[in-house]
Amino acid sequence: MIETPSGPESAEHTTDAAVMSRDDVLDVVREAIVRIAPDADVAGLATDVDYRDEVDLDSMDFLALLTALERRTGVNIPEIDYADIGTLDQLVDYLTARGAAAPATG
Amino acid sequence: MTEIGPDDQVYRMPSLGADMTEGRVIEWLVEPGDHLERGDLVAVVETDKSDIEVEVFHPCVVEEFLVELGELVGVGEPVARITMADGAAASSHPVERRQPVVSAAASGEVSRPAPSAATTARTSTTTTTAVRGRARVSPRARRLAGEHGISLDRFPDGRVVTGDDVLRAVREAGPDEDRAADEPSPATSDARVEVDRASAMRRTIARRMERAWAEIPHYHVTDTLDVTDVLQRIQVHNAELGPAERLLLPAVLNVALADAAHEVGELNGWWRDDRFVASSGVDLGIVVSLRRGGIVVPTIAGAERLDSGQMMEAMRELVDRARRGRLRVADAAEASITVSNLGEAGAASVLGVIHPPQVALIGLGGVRVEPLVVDDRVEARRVVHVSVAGDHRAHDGATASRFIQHLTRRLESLP
Amino acid sequence: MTHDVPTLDLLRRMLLVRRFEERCAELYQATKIRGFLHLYVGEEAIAVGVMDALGPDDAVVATYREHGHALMKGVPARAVMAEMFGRVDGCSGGRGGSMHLFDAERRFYGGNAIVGGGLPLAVGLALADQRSGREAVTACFFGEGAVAEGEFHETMNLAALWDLPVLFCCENNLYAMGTALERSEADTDLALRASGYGMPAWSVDGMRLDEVMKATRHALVSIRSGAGPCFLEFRTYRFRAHSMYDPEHYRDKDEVVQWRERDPIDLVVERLRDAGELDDADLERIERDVADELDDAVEFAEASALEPVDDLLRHVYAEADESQLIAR
Amino acid sequence: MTTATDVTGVTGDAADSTSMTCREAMRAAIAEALATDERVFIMGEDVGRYGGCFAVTAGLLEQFGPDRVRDTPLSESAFVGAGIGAAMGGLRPIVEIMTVNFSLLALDQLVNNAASLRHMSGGQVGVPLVVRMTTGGGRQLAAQHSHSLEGWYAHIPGLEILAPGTADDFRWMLGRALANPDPVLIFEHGGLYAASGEVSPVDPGLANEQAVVRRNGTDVTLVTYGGTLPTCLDAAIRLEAEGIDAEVIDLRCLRPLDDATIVGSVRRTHRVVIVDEGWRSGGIAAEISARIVEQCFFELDAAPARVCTAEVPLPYPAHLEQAALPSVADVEASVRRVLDADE
Repeated sequence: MIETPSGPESAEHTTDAAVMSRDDVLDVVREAIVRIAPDADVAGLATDVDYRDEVDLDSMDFLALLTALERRTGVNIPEIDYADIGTLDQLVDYLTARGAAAPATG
Repeated sequence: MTEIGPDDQVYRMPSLGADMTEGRVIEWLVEPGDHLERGDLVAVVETDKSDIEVEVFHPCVVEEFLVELGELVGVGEPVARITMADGAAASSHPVERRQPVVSAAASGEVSRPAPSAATTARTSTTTTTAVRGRARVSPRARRLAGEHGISLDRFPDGRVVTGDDVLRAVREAGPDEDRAADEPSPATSDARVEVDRASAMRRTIARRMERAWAEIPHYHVTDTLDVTDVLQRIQVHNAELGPAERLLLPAVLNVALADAAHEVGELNGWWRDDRFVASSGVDLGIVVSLRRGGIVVPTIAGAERLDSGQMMEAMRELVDRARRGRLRVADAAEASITVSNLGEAGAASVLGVIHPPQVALIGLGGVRVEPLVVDDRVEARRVVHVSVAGDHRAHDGATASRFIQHLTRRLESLP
Repeated sequence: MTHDVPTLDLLRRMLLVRRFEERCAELYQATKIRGFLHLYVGEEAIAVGVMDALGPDDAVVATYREHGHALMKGVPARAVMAEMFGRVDGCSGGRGGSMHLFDAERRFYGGNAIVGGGLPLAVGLALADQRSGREAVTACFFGEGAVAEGEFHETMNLAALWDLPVLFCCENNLYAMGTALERSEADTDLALRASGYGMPAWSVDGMRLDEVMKATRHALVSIRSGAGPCFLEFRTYRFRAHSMYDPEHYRDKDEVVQWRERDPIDLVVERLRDAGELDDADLERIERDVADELDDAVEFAEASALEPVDDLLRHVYAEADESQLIAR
Repeated sequence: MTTATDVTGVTGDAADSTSMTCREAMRAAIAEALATDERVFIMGEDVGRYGGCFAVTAGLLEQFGPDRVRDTPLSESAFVGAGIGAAMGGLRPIVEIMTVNFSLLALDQLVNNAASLRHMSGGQVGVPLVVRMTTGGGRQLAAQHSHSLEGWYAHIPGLEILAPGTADDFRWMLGRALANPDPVLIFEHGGLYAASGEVSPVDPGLANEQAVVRRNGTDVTLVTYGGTLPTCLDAAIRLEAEGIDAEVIDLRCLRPLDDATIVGSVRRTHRVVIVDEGWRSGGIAAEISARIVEQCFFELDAAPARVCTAEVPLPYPAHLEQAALPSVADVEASVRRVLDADE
């Protein structure tokens, strides 16, 4: 962890991590999927369809997606909620509702 | 040796050599009550080298001997109680408690800092699994084989397989790939290269399957595994874990399968020169389907030694590397048995084709909900169909059945 | 005309060497100093007497029994003690230890742990001074054991052949480690042997400070006149073991007692008392003054740091900036 | 087309380079050093009046006088030690030890003093000394006059070890060595003194520690130095006729070794043969082979091969001596083995 300078103004800057807007979350999700399935047309992916079928993500890929999303947004999605994040809309709503925020700097 | 208080003034066993750790007083040259001047001799000390007369460095009075004659005493241990004549400190240089002879100067114990990575970097040599009984393969060939997903068993025994041989094989598989492919270029996004590589792979797979099907007298044994309870246990296990640590059914199945292959050794090895060569460990070939079609079969060496968490980690890395075309030499090592898993959403069952010269391939179907009779009652249970493709030259149906029984029993105690 | 008469200052120097060596013995037995330790107790008159006659520009090459020579050439007790502790503030940066004390500024070119190993170096240093027109003498100390080494013969011949300004100081303490002189040399009159190389050679009573000073001054006059090297055989005796723990079976006790009766420091004390220049109070003050200097040196050594292990590979080859140092 | 006797080291075709023998080249180097730096002087057995056992210093006594060109008694330890002392005293001595065989008498001075003084003194005392000695066999001088021990000396931290193989290096290495603040030992193969080659008129400024690719090739790398450089160049020419393209690397310096150039070449050819006139066991070729395996393991299509002198004190009769020494045929055979690599 890089020691951020201890000056007053930097102190408050690091406490409230940047809370992400719904659009930010959608971008993060699309980026994460592209990393796992570079060949898929993720940009054109509709937000109300089952993206796992569309992009052919198997269970291993799906776990890799969730791991990436937890790192990028800080939100951990337990197995019991898998059913609630079937489409991009549901996934983005789920993450935004739970205060998805980019990790603090450093 | 009598007890002495902390502030007692004492005469300690002197160190009379770099390698001396202890000595014996074999003769006192003074009596209790004697007054001694600087340099007076006080005793004869026997070391493993010789008997040496030792002196006092400060005027003092001998009070009491603290050790028996001939008693083995560590350097720095008190041997006599004295009182300093001029009130000077007993000895301004208390002997260090017996330290390892090699210790740095007494006052500042230097703990050698962890040697910098550079100096003792354990060379991160990928553990090149010694391929038992294989043709001799040059290190460069192994590297290139790994990078291009070429199986090494295509080359005839005897002649040394070189990097050029592997490149020739890649070229044969895809004629217009230029020689520069030798250097592992970064994952190129150049579509043309991707297409060639895929077709090259298709042709390689095709040729291998033809040979396998033609040469090996296959038999198949299938069964149904009730995975309801194990899935339930996996769910409980995963409940409080982040995604990075969660387990998946294929990993747990592979642990059980590796254990069973270890138990039923006839399935774990190769058919070579008309006889079965057993493998000591279970080097599990994992069929990984690639997104753009085709498969690669990297190997997890020593799979029988992995628990569910380790197996999951190994599979996660392997799949990631395979799909990024970044397999390592160790990944390309020879498998002793292979598993083909269609994945949770896959078809019900798969009757596989053995990868020569192995003698078995385990097929795992997708997870299905099917009616099963449990305690004389029909219930909806989650199941996976398992099949064993066997080489009849090496073993027979009974072996495969024993394998499945082991697999089933081992699954009950996982993850 | 300087009379070779002992003074209080010379006495203090002899006591500094004597007490320094005794303090080293004590520290060794307390495991503060490790490795090999060769003490100069009994031979102090030679180092004090010869160094008193040498000038700051003169060079010195010594052996592993070198604490006295280093101290008398001006290397501070602190720097020598810190070197014994293997610390960075030691006169060799902690790298050399008791047998390899160096001080290039003071032209003290170290102890040498190979018997006779330093002799050729002395010839080279004298050659460089001669060729560079520097008025300087190189004093080279060695024990009688070195006389049996081939390098001794080769060096004596080369120095005489090229008329080099070298003062050969043989500290004949009768025992090369465990071998008495008469058991290793056909002819034990070393001065006679040395004169065979065509250079002036004297035998000197190494226990008499005044004799040592007179012989050295005499030899230096000859050498500085360009007449070539001289050889001085100082007959002396070491009161302690060759090094810290030898059993001393090779000599009998009363021989030691007999030589102790001519302790070089006692001889100086007697001379000064007879001349009315020394009383008990003076002696007490000098002893106290020396003890303080040694306490300070030990404190300094213990406080000095150990060289970081990351510097392990330094001082094998010149570091960029050091190369100018060489051009001196 | 390079011939056995032509050991040109001139990179590129320096138009006004002159052809001279290695002997003449080294003599010119010593003369230039004596003329340009008052601190420089040369001493050794018969370097003055006799003109040098191998005539390298012929004429220098008449030109520079007995003070700068000093004959010494037969006292290797004393005059090598004196050279060390004089260097400590600020001079720049060149000490000639007649042959590496006699340097064994001065091993104590070279290892315990020259190589160690800087370290023992905590960096205070440097030894800017150059020691030259003839090395190698092939002239029927039998066991005690035919050793090739530069590999030993390359084991010692504190020394720099040079092994010139071309006339140009015989001419220009000495000046750079004299500028080195630490001791440098130059091993001159006796067989090269009479060999002539192109020498550039001014110092080409190639660092002594830099290896040079004398011949480019793609199929195999030959790593060598000094006396066996011509052997490898000849072998490369003969292999060319069989369609084998051999790259020849002249190490020039055995300590420090120029790993980068060696590794760079092996990464391209994937096969290497190291040719060294020392004995195989514990020799410099073994060290080079170990470094190649450590740094190029995944580039190798065959194990590194070594061609060294047979493990025997060099015999007197010519037919046995030639059988013992690394020959062009030995190098060719080793290259073929490394290429087929399936015996």
